[in-house]
Amino acid sequence: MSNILTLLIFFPLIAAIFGFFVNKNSIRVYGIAVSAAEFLLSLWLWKSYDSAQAGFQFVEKMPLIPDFGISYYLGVDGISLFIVIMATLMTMIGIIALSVKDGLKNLIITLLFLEVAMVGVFVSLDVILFYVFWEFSLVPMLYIIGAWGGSKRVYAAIKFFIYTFAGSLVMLVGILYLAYLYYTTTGVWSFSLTDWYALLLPMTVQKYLFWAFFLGFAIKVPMFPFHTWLPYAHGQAPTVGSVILAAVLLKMGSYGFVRFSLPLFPDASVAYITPVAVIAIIMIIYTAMVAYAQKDMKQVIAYSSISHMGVIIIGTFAMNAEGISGSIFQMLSHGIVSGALFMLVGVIYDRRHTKLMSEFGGLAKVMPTYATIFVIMTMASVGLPLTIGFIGEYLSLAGFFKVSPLMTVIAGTSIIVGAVYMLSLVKKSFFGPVTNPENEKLKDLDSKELWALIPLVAIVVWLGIYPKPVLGPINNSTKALVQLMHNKAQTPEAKKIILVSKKAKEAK
Amino acid sequence: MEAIAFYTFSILITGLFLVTVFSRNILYAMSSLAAGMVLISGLFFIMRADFLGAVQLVVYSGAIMALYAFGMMFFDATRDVKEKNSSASSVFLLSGISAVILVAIFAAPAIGEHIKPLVTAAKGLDNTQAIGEILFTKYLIPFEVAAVMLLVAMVAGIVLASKKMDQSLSEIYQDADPENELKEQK
Amino acid sequence: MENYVYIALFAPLVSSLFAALFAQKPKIQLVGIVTSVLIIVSLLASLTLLLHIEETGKAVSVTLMDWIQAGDMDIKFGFTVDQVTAVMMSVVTLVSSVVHVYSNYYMESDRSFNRFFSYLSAFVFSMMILVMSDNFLGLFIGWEGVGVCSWLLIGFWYDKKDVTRDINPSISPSWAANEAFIMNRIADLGMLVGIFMIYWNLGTLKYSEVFAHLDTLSHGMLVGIGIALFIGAMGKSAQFPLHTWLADAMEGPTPVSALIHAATMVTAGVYLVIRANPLYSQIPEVGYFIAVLGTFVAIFAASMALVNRDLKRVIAYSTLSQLGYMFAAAGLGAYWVALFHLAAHAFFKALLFVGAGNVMHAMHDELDMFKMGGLKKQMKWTFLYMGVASLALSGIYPFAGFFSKDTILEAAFNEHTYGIWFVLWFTAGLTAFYSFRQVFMVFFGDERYHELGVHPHEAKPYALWAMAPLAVLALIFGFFKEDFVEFVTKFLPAYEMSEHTEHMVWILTIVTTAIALTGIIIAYFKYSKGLKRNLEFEKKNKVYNLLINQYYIPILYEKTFSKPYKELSEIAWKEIDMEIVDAGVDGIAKAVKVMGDESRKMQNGNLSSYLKWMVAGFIIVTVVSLLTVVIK
Amino acid sequence: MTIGLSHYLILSAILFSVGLAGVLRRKNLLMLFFATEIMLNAANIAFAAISVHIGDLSGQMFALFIIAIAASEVAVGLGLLILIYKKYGTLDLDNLSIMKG
Repeated sequence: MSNILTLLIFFPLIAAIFGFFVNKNSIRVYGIAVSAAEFLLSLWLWKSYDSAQAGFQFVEKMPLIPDFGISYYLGVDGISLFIVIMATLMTMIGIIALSVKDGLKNLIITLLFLEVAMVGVFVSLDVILFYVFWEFSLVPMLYIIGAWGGSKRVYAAIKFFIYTFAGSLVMLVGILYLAYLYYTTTGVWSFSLTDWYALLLPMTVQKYLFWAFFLGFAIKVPMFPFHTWLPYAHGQAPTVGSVILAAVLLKMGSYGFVRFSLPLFPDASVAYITPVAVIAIIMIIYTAMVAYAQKDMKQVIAYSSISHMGVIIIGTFAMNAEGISGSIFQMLSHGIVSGALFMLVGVIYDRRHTKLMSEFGGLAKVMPTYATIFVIMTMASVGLPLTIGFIGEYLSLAGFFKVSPLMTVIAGTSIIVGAVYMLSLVKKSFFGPVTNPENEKLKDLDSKELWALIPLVAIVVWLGIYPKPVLGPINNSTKALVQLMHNKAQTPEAKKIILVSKKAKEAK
Repeated sequence: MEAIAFYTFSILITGLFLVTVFSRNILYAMSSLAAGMVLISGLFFIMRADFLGAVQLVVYSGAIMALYAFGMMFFDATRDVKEKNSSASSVFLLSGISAVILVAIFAAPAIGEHIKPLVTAAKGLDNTQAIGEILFTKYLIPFEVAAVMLLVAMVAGIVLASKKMDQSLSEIYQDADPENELKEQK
Repeated sequence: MENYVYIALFAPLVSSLFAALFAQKPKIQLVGIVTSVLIIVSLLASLTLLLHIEETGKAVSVTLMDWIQAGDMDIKFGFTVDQVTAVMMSVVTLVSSVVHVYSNYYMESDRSFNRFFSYLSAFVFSMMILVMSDNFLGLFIGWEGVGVCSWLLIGFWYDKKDVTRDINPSISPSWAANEAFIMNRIADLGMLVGIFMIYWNLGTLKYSEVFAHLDTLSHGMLVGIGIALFIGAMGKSAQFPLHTWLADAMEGPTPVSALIHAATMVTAGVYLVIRANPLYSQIPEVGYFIAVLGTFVAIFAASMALVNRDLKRVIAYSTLSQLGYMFAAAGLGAYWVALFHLAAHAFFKALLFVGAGNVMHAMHDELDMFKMGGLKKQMKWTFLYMGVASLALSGIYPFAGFFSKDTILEAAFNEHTYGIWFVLWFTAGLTAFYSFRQVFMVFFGDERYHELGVHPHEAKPYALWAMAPLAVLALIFGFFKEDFVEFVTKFLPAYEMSEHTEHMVWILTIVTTAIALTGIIIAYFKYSKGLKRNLEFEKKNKVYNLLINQYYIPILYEKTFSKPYKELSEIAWKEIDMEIVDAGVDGIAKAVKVMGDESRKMQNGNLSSYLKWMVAGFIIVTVVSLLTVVIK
Repeated sequence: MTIGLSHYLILSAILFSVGLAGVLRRKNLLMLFFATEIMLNAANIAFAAISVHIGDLSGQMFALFIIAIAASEVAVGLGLLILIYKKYGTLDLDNLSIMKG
């Protein structure tokens, strides 16, 4: 089965097209079946993945426009494998938990298209292909927010689209310039990432390219001060939109840093650790404060996403295997945890059609199961050991500690400020007496919602206790990445900071 | 001799065209334009582009100006044209600047040294013969296309000029009833 | 022996999960029984291990599985049971067993009976991880785990609503729970930083490897690690300035206060310092700081306990004070003394709390001691238990506290830190005073509870029986001091008193006992008979107000941290995020739109102006292209 | 003093500018047409001059085609002008701003 990646990309596409001919009444079952099949396919990918190897696997390469070196080039390694699985998982869970009544058919088809784009982004090894999927992912999301969103959905959707689009255009310029550089140095055109990895760029060029790519990724992540599209998008998007936006789409930005910025521009990345880390620290603390000030449950979680992404960025720029593995693991953990939290907020929104915390209070008494799951996810979100949230956060911070202890201490306040806003959210919504009579007769989770949430709870606990099956492959690939960066680094500073782990050294 | 002719023609042409551009009376304008065209053909003759000069005389001064003259019958041509030239200064500024730029470009020594002939005229032929030669060999297809274009333009001119006011073509065909026309005439 | 390790560790987990199955169901008595039995199983396994280690003198180590492997970091779920751990395990499971059994009585009519046992067992599991782990990160799991269980249990009665500080100084259970969690998190950051320092300097987090290679580190680094870890310990053990949460944590059910906020969790900080003794013995200056801070907390907390009217808060402050004693001992290098006091304190303090629970039940959750009095008649056994516990706490021979507290004072004297000795000595007097003030106010004097219309009753017999082991231990534990020393000094450094101190011991003992007795006597005269609140005094006296308001520290924290943080958050959101960042983004969009609107005016439909624009454009393009030619 | 290419080109430029001024200044559509003719003729002069100067007939061919195009333009343009005049009763551009954006 060598074409598994192609299958993984195009199966939802074909299914989506067939979806147009499916009866309205059976579309939900169809959607669940397709996304489940896709998820199983991605699990199979994991099963066939050779964890011991660090490089790209299941590689497919087929020239598309040979004159310009553009090819259909796919492959996964430990870094992308699990993000792909998470994307398919969250799509499936999102579809299972759908509570939309109007236009369900179109929504499911749109979600399947979105899945194509998401999987495509993470398995593309050709930069043009990557860029195409990257941009393509905006369109279904635009529809999801703009068509099924709240009252200000059009504003939010357009803001989301134009903002991220503007960022990625700058990145496109960077991509084209880099391709041109590749052409001038080697004499052939190529857009394949593995070719680019071999390219040694002078520091002056790296600087410009770093910032060009940075802008594209930073808006997607989103990093301060480019983050303001996110609260609107989350605030207006339907539950499933928020789930996928938080779980997968944001990860495209942080994945981009790991996949492009670090290995392509190791010297520039090292040179800019401080400004990037400062931005990340601002993200962590500032957005945590903003989250604390929110009145709306969903906005709290939206801002908390930004705060958590700050930790991911810190880990990415740690320049050692601990930090980068941690940041990738944190991407997964944040995807699952914030996805689940958004889903939980969606549950209460379906019942009460409001997300304001002041409307609630004492929900724990009325909806005990709901409260239990919410608290578990809260604990995962604040990084409690033995939940998925701890490992990523711990490794990210541990990794960055090597680079700058002081900044790590400041960034580490995330464990405090994170607890502040999450616990106050829990307290305001779940604790205290039931003050609002409308809340007295709320139904606890129904079976559909349980089916969507229980697997996430299971994953949160399982990966918190035994992360090895996931962390192992990530770690292998990360070590190889760090080794590559170390070898490529030209400035002495970069050589020093990019830390090849001892075990990798000994193996050599 | 050549210089005298050139300058005479140049000054006259420029003056006549200026009259065209600035005259209030449309008849003056048209007459001076026609005169200018004639004089341009003189320039062509000086350059020994005889055929072009002839065409200029025949087509421009003859056909086109006659067309204008006929066209003007539709308008009230004797009346002075009333125009609001609110921003004359900007007009002169823009055209002045472009004049300066164009002159500067053409006066620049770089021009003329880098132009190489693509199709050299066959030796021993006079201008008209040479043009005939090239027109029916290299430029045959454009020539034919130009002919078609002229035909189309002719048809278009006729149709447009004969169209009734305030009505679309389809309406005209619907109304193509002799009785209606009679009523209208009355 | 490995199996016993696993049984001791996982029996509480099984217990917790079992209870969790029925968490949303109404009370099932079976849940209480099963969980208690499982915790007792864990106790038996722990005792077996204790005996085994006593016999062989060797630690039992097991590795369960890999946990985190990234880069060079390789962390396993490894557990090791050595002398210190065995003592801790035994103490924890013993107190837990008592509290579990007792909770069957205390929570018997609570709506969330099953849920309570689930949380309580989960706490025991976390605590076991904390003490049994063989590496710092495993310790951190337990560290955070007990934090969460504490959060859940303090906020157990989550549906109480927030009230002002005047009515209830802890505001509400859920508020107190959040305060405890967040304050602990602040300290946990310090701990995490300490862990990072250890990892990047030594490449491992395993105790045995870390402590074996400490000499490779510079002194400055050791100090850094020592301080960072101690910050973690300060949070969990509620040392100043992170102490306010402990008194507020009394919002939880009383068995919780007994187990978590007296006997076990709060001593985790002491355990950490004891565990890291190879580190702290290399950095005496940090140790001295710890001792001074501990001493300060001892007297600081004791002073607050002097005036408080709230039954549980008095015990909470006394816990705080005793933790200060432990830190003083550990800081001075007398690690086994700290551990000994830890164990003894766990027994009598848990007993005291559980006794307070009985009183609360009898008084229908009334906590104001001024409304009690004369309960001795109705609650003979409880009186007895609390009397024993208070005697132990005051350090009266032959109770456990006498041995442990005296040894701490001796150690302080032995180190020639006479200041510390004096303060601790004076605090011993205060301790005796407030302990017996409490006993006298509750059990002696006129029966003020009649005004409330309650009819006090003694606790059920099985609850009283359950308390018996603690009472017995509070009585006799001191006599095991020699055995204890012999046992733990196989692992911990022995702490020998100098000859000079040996000579002084009996004088010191007499002096200490004297001040304790003085305290008791003063309390007797002041509180054992007719008692009336002196409202005038309470209003006017500045010292009283300072103490009753906890030195105004909670208010200070609220004014300097919580409120500004909240206000700053509002500003960050409304002013910065909305007005600057987002408005900037929208501003760019608006600028583009305005540009479009403005340039649309060019499109006025007039051909002449179009032509003018066209020519202007032509001129610009030609000029630019000309310029580029010229410049080249 | 011989007359070179530059002379013709400069003359052409001047005439073009005169035409341009007309195009910009006049508001009467018919006068605009006249001005356009002037510009076309200016271009023709330049073409012819260069053609003669380098001995390449292409320039003259272009001039020829320009004349042809001018003829068609006048034919169609005048037809349209008549239509506009019939419809609006004026050829003044200021009164014809129906293409307002």
